[in-house]
Amino acid sequence: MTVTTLAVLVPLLPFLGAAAALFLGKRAPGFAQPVAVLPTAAAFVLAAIVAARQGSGPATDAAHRLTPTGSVPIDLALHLDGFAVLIAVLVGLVATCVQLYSTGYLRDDPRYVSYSALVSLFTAAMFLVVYSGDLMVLLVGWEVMGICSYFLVGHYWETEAARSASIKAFLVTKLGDVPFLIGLFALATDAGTFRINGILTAATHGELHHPTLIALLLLAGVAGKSAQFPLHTWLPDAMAGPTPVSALIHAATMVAAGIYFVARLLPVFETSSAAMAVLAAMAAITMIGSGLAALAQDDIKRVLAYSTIGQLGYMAGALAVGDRSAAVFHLLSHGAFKALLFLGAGVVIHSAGTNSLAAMSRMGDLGKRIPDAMWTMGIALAALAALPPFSGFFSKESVLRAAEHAAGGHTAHIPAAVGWTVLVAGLVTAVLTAGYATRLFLLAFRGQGATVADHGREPVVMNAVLWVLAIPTIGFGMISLLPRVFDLPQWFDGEALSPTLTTSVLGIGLALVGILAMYGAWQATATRRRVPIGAVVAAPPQDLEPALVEETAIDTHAKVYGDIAAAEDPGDPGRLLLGPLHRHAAHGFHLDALYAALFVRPVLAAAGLVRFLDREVIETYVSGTGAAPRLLGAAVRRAQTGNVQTYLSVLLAGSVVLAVLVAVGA
Amino acid sequence: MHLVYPAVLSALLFSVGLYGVLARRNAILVLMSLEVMLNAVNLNLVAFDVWLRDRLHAGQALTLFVIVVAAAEIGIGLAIVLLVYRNRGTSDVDRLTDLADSDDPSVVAAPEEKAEAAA
Amino acid sequence: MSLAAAPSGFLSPTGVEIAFVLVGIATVGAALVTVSTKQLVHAALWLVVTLGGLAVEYLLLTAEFIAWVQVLIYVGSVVVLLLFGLMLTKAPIGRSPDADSGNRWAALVVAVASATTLVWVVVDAFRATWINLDGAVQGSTKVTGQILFQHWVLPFEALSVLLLAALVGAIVLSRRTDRKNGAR
Amino acid sequence: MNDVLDVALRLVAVLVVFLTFPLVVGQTEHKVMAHMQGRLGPMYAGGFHGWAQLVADGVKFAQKEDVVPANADRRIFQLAPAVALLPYLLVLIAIPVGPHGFVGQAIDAGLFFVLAVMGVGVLGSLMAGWASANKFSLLGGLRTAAQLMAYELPMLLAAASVAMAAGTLSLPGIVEAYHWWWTPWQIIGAVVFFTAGLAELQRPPFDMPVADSEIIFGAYTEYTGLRFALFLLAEYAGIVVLCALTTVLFLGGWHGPWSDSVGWLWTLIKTFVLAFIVIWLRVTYPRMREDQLQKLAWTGLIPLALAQIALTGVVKVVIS
Repeated sequence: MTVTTLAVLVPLLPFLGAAAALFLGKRAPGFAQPVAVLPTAAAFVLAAIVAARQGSGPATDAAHRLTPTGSVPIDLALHLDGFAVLIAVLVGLVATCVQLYSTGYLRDDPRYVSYSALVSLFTAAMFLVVYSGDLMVLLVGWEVMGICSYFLVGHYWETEAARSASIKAFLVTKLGDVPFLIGLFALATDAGTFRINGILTAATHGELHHPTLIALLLLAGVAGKSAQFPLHTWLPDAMAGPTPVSALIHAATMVAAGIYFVARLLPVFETSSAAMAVLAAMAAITMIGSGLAALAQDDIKRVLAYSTIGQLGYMAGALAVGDRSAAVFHLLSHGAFKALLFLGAGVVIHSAGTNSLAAMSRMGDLGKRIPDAMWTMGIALAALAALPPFSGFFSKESVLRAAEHAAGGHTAHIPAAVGWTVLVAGLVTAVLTAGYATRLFLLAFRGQGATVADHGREPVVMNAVLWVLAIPTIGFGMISLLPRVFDLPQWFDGEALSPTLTTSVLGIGLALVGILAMYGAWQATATRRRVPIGAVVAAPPQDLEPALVEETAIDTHAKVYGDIAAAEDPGDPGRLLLGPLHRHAAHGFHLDALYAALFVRPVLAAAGLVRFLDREVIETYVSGTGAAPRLLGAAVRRAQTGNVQTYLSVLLAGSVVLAVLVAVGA
Repeated sequence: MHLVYPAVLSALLFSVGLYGVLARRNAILVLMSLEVMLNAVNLNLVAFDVWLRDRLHAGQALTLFVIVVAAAEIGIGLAIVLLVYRNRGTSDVDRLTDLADSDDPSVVAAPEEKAEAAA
Repeated sequence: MSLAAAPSGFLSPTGVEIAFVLVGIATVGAALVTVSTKQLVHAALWLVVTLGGLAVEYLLLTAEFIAWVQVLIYVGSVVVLLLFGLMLTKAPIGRSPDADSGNRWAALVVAVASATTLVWVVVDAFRATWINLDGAVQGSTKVTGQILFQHWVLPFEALSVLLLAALVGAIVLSRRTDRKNGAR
Repeated sequence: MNDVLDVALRLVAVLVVFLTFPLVVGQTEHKVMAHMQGRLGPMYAGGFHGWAQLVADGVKFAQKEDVVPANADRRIFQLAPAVALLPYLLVLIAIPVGPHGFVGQAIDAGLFFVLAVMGVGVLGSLMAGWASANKFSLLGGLRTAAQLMAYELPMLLAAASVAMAAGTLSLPGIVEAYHWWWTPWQIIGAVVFFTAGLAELQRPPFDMPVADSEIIFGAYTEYTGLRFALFLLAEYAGIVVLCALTTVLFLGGWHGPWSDSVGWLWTLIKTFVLAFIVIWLRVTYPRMREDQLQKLAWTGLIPLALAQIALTGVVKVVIS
């Protein structure tokens, strides 16, 4: 089979798997799990084969025009290059892991069939986005992901949190998608094609007439999808979905789509330095803000969510300084360890029976009970904090290196100020990242206190998946620096990705500062953690399905602590470090409240006005149009006496009149 | 004989019958008036037939047919009137207004009361 | 055609004409009483006079057969049926206060208008037309029988079907009430 | 002038017949019934076997007070006997007694005329029944009307059979066309006609409308004096008319030996024989119930009459 055929099969297999799951699910429940796992796994294998065949060679293009579509043609086009095939491998890996993990995590879920089908569909859509060589086809995958994320985040639709989170995710991403769509059309109109290659050619030849406008419009969609400031607010709330969904959506696929899109169209963005500046500012604010917010979160998954936003900020920063290799490198390594972190968090929540770090910090034996999760999460958190030799270190160093390069004014089209912004923000974020990674590890696994009820053994498949993901977390960064084994820069644009001494020292030093500060704070607050707070475990200590435990935990968190994000825990080291900032950081710097004041209330008021206009004004006209014939009808109805003789009289009188008229006329 | 005499007689009879049909309240009286109208038509038919000396005597044949139809009509009509009278206790034409459109519920209810009163 | 041989003027009464007019006046008078009397049974009896008067008019027009049919069917059957109906619907002796509906003035206007129009048209059209009644009787049994069973057989048969249908219909109408009453 | 005299003479003759024959029949009835029941009947009035009994009755009726009930519809009440009686007088005009124009007035559609005018007589009973303001009278009137409507049909059909056989509606014409074998040929029609006629006259056994044990005297309950006598006269005139018609239609009228000279005698003899049968039937048969009456008409006589018409038609086609 040619590379093209294989590449076509990659998105097609999960799609067929989804269709088969929906078709077979109710009739043959025994097939549900194979149908969920096998197509995704096969797609992963095929993606790997495609990557191996494609290698670092020149990009492969294939296109098929289904039907003429008017002025701007739309093609079913494939574009395979180093970026695409590697991200596809990552997507396949994470999706396979998630599907495997889900078989254990949602083993008794009555909605498992639709869940797995949606995950498969989601995977297929992401593959489509990655492989597509045509913006319209890419958009199809983009939107399918949007709708799938809506369903998946709302999987626990019995809980209020999940319902509002799914709607919020959908609406916020759509808010970005509308400008995105307009931008796409503007772009295609300027370039005369939807094919990415054509657009890139046009961009390099300066044929785009409104580069800034297009770039900004597209950035809105990217900010929505990749959870960048100011459209990031949906992502922490989306943690109300099942943990595997968080891992899939928020680690490797959906949020990565935005970054990947900018990476693909980077020449277009580079034509507008204003857009790059905006991107840089966006990235900087996102990084620092999310780092602060992560320090204050009580829900373990929300910590991870904010860390995802922050890491995405790194990638956006790398793109802002014009280095898409670094961005995609970080995307790959981050995808692996973030998936690992989320899946590990699922194990922790199941075992602890709660998602609250404050509660976990008062459990004595959590680390011993789930050693697999503790060790793999420790590795992944180290990677997150960018400690060598884990993969996160190398990819983050490549970002910092690119920023430093731009700050030095060595990158074409990029102003030095942009480079400085990204660099400073990246370094500050490195401290914060190390801090919240340490906090998470210490609070989750180093708690002291009573033993809580066991929730049964973790399914083997879940632990196994953790270790599978631990492999790239440990090795991916190192292997990429061994040109003989795996010459990563050659797969990308050929720019060097290895860390430089300055940034390495700075990065490691700052990370250590963060770790030590957090450790000190943890020690300082140790005594306060003796005080128990709130109810801890809501789920009964049975051999329950992990997903159910999580659902209960999410549902009860707000009831117990009065807030979905934070807990009034005096023993929280983050609170000590952040001081007065903690309250604001815990609530995402009140962006939601701001949005509520800025958008939601005006919209509600406008809706009220519209309702008033509809009910009182338009309705009056409508009922008036109804009442007028009714009145007329009542008038005519008077004649309808039912007395046959009256009718006959009128009829005959008319006949006589007619006869006289005819006679006189004749 | 002048044709005007039977023609005018027929016209007058027809109008008289017309008045009866329109003005009479009792259904049987209406039927009677109807018979007067039919007879007026018959007289016209006969008169014109005689005047024209029609070889086929279409007028007289038609008159016979009209008489037969009238007999059939009176049979059916009386059966209906008697049925109405039995069901409602009245054969007044202007009180058989069930088909009248009215949103006054008392008017709608009235026929039932009548039927009960008759029963 | 008699039109050519019509030397007689508009007013040239012959014996037949005088008889016709006198009987006609009686007929119209009886008809007027029929439609205006407040005594229901009297109306039916005046109808007998009207119909009988018409029979005489037929005789004067030499339509003999039709005259006897008129007497046989109308006076002998139809009026008897009508009287029957009146008695079954409990026609009272004496004046009925509500013999006329509230529609009577409208009806009067319509009737007078139609009478005026019709008489005007008829007089205008047939002012000087003459019917020649001399010669063979035009409505004798022989003539009527011949035309009826030679030229008009098909309509005649169709009419018999109509009569049968009316018969069946009347029986069905009457029986249904009986069954309903029986069910009660 | 001769014509006028001729017409006047004929009418006077008819009137005489109308005034005398019913009395003769009535007297006969008195005597025949009495003898059939083993008694003598009237014996005193007039001397010989009470021959003037009915004259005496008439005088008695004329002397009586003419009572009209208070609630009755006066005019109709008074008019009813005349309406009941007059049609028979008119019918008598059209009945041929002997050959060569020995008839009141030869009418082209004589048969039709006779039947049509006889049908009017029912109006008298209805008027009497309704106008008396008496529920027995009303019931009697209704019964009369129902009975007449029912028996009119077989009567007409039977008469139509004869008219078919003769090929004419004229009564003298029918008698002219008579052959002796018509009587067996039309015997069914004759029986139907005669029976239906009896029923129309409300003679026993068809006297349900005046059934005295149920509704006193039906439509005539309230009548007294001369008006009551007129009703009685109408009944006997009806007997004469019916018997004469049956004679003319089915029994060959004046046909018989020496018919050219004594044809009228034959007619009278046949009529009186039939009248005797009418009286005989009254004494012999019990009264029929109302439903039996209707059933006899609709399920007995009408099918028979139809069968007779079919037979007539078949024979007519065969011999022509």
